[in-house]
Amino acid sequence: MIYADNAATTKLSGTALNAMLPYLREAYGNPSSLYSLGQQAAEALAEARQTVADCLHCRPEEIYFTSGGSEADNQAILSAARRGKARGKTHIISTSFEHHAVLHTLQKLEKEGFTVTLLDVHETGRVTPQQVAEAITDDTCLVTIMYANNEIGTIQPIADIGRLCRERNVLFHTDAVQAAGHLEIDVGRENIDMLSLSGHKFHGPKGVGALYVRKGIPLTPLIEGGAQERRKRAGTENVAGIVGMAAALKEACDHLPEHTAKVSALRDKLIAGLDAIPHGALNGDRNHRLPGNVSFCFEGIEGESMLLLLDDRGICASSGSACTSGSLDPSHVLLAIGRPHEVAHGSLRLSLCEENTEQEVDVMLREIPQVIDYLRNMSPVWRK
Amino acid sequence: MIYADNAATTKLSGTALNAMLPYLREAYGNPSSLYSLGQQAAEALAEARQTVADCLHCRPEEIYFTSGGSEADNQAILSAARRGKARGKTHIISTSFEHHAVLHTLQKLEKEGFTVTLLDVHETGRVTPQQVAEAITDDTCLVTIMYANNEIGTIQPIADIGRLCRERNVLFHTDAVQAAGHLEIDVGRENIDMLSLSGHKFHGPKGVGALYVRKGIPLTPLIEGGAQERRKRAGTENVAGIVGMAAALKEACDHLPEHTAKVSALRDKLIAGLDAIPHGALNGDRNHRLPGNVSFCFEGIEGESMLLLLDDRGICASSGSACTSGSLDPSHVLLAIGRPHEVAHGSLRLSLCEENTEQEVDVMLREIPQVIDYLRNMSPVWRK
Amino acid sequence: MLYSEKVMDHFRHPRNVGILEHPDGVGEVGNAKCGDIMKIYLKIDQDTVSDVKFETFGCGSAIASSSMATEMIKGKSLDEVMDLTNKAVAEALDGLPAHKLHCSVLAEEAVKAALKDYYDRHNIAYDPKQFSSIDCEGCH
Amino acid sequence: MLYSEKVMDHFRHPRNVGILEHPDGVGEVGNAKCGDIMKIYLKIDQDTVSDVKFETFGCGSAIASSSMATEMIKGKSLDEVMDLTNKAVAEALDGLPAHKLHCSVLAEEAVKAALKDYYDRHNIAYDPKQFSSIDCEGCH
Ligand SMILES: Cc1ncc(COP(=O)(O)O)c(C=O)c1O
Ligand SMILES: Cc1ncc(COP(=O)(O)O)c(C=O)c1O
Ligand code: FES
Ligand code: FES
Repeated sequence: MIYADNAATTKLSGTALNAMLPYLREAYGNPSSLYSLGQQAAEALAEARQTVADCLHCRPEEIYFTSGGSEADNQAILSAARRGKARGKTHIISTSFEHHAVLHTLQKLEKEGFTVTLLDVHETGRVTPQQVAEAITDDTCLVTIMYANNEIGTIQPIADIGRLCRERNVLFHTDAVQAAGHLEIDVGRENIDMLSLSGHKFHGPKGVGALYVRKGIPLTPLIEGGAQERRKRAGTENVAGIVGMAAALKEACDHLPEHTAKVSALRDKLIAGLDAIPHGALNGDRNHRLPGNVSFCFEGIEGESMLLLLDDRGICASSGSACTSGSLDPSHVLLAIGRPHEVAHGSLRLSLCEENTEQEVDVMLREIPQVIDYLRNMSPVWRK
Repeated sequence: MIYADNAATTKLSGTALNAMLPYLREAYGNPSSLYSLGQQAAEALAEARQTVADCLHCRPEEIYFTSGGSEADNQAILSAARRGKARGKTHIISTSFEHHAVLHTLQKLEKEGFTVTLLDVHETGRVTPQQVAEAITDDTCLVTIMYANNEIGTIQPIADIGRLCRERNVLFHTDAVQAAGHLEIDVGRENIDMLSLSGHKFHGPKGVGALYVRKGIPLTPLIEGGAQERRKRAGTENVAGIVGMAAALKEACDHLPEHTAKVSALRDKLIAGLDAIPHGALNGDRNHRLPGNVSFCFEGIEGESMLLLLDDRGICASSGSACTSGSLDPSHVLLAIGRPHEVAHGSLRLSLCEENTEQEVDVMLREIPQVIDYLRNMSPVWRK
Repeated sequence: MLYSEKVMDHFRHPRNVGILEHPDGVGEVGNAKCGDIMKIYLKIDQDTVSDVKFETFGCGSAIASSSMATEMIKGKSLDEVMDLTNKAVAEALDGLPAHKLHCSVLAEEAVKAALKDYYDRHNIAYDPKQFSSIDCEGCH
Repeated sequence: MLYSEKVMDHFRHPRNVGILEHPDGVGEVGNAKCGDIMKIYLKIDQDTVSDVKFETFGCGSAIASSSMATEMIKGKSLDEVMDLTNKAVAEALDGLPAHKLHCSVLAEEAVKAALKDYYDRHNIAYDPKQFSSIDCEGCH
């Protein structure tokens, strides 16, 4: 099997699993409990918090553990909006190709009376700092722009946007779910106020994430209850998951340059090979993209049938984002970069990690054109 | 070590861990992905949903997976409140000794203009259906009453309250976090509209829970984003956690009568032994209590020092609920059943499970009186 | 699996793929914007479907539905073709996921559109009400 | 661990627990409602603490703070006792968790209350301002 859907989720690393196992077996105490078994869990949480903080270059007390990237996005945005409203500011800036965890939260806020500006991301899949600068008004309480896009892998000019927001005194949140563990992130240097990440996108476990919130910025709980996470996120902590996420993030960050070199070489080879298919086009900027992201649109075919045939040939890939596969609409990301509806249906995302090999790339470059040919031959919209 | 804090959290069962491991190792696909690896995860979710539904005697499409009991409580209550508000009803009935996941959510709603009636739970730690009946008005949109209390273990007359709420056409939610896997629950027969549970309270993993919502009752998402959980709870699913929770719940439900018999015998022996300590008193009704719950107040001493000394003697116990241990205030539950502040500070909760033994009970009955004596001797408020 | 074995079989080995050089009727429904287009070619001899081919741009269930629909009408009388329902197509496939049922609707409509085209070309009278409007919005 | 080794040592093996039969000064602070009461008994010889005992109703850090505070004043001159601070008690214990710092405050206050009682009983003049009001609310 060739797993080329690492943007959807990743295989749990051995390091992460081994870090988790003690907390799934003997060290099962509740971190809120006084006795040693509980304090052992509390210490594991403290260490995990320090590890995550080290990777982001912040302080441990700026890290809040959540159940994943979606929860972190929801909480960050709602909290910033509450703070904005209290100050009479109800304008939020984002982009048209954010993850639904961001977009749907913004839609909810619009119903509550907030005004949302979604910046155009152009054919390149990138916003410019100028667009942000021009969109900021006296009423703006939040800029939320993803670090890197999950479908087309384009990386945004986060440091420049961060500087600008800091200068204009506007909160800046970034959904770094696709970036954490894959790109060097320094929340201080990049002037990021809030950042979301999710464990399972960098070989950590599913169902656990983190929210970084810069010291001094008030955070409102999304989940109310017990005193966990300094009263900002109630619920008995997923100790094993948190420990596993921290171990995976550390492993990813420790090997970042090495993995980046390896994975982007595979990516470039794959892109070069797929570029040869006629009536296909790479989605998003060629240079500012995640090391592992390959995203194409192929005319005349529909994504799902391509994926099923690739699955038959042992290749795990995706078309648009996995979490919208229940939907019939084409990806809002591909529409946002200007792909026509009929072309957006024919998208293919291959997302690589350091475990992929050159032989796998060769196999994909052999199989994918065959599948596309086969489907185009069956397609009434394809002029043979 | 004697682990007698199963109400705080439980040891993951071997069955649950074994059920989880494949999903932490090779079966790491995203359930939203089309290819086999993803569909394998999707099937695991479907099976887990069926298992949980079987245990509660409902349909799988009435089960929503969450990150734990707190999230389930928050979502159920906020969702019911939204529905109420849309119909012009803004009164909610609950009790004064709910978990903070409920109480804090209700406080949030009060700030939004809801009126909340917290019913008295008497010295017995139980509400009566009559109290509920009298509190319901035309403005009432929700009754939320816990199935069993987490600190003093008292079981509420859920079926009677359920019938009453159904007759009066008021939504009924119950926080069954302490009850699921420990008591026979039949949401249909008991007329429960919404029910929260949490995996780690019945030998499942931490950080995963479920919300039952009766078919036809609209549910509002708390976490917005992807299409997971039929669009009611976004975020990549914690597949391993969900599978583990389902396996643990099934195991608990399959052995319910047997475990209940064993654990309540241990409980009764422990209660009888501790009853002999002067100036101590059992908290909550003697009969309507969870099989594993033993809760006492001892005059003249403070809980934390008792716990630390018990920990030194290898006994894991709690004083009030674990999640409020960051607080200096005495337990709101003990105050709710009328314990004076100074007495509420001296509380001890021992919560047993089927893995506890009679020898362990004997050890506890030897050690606990010694610790209490020692501390009372040091106490200026204890008249020797 | 998302799809039944039957769906996967028809998806992997679609029957009657291709075009007919001199068809007696052709029907095309759906639209590329929605991601599904089906085109059915009919050859008709003595009020019987003597040959049928399809081309489909669409998801797995669209391809399987086309394949199954063509199998179901091949060799059948035009009256029998007229009785084809999307339900029958979905059932013959051992069911489709709820959000994919529209693909079987599309298959029924493509067959009917081809039949209507045959009637139109050959000036054969028919009751237009029998051919419900083929509308992309309808199946969402 | 929640507490330092030092705290746990003083909690497990508290020094100077008990009462003095004929104390020269007694101080009691805190209240049972809050879950912390400390009572300090002083024996004073020639302006020096010749003996000290304590009784405490409270958490681990309250017991450890009482124990440490009594150790810190035993054998010390009354001027030195007057200089005892809660900070010094907490530091001597290698620190306390933030929400437990009030226990060291209580220990300082109990010692000062006992000293004040000694002055009062023996009609020794002192500056009342030196003895800040001992108030349960203050430390929350
Ligand atoms: C009665 C009750 N409700 C809710 C919760 C919250 O569950 P969790 O900590 O899993 O979110 C708990 C336990 O902590 C509980 O005992
Ligand atoms: C950019 C982005 N944001 C948010 C999420 C949501 O993360 P999770 O599914 O872990 O909640 C994802 C992935 O699903 C993502 O790719
Ligand atoms: S999706 Fe286009 S016809 Fe239904
Ligand atoms: S808690 Fe009572 S004195 Fe501080």
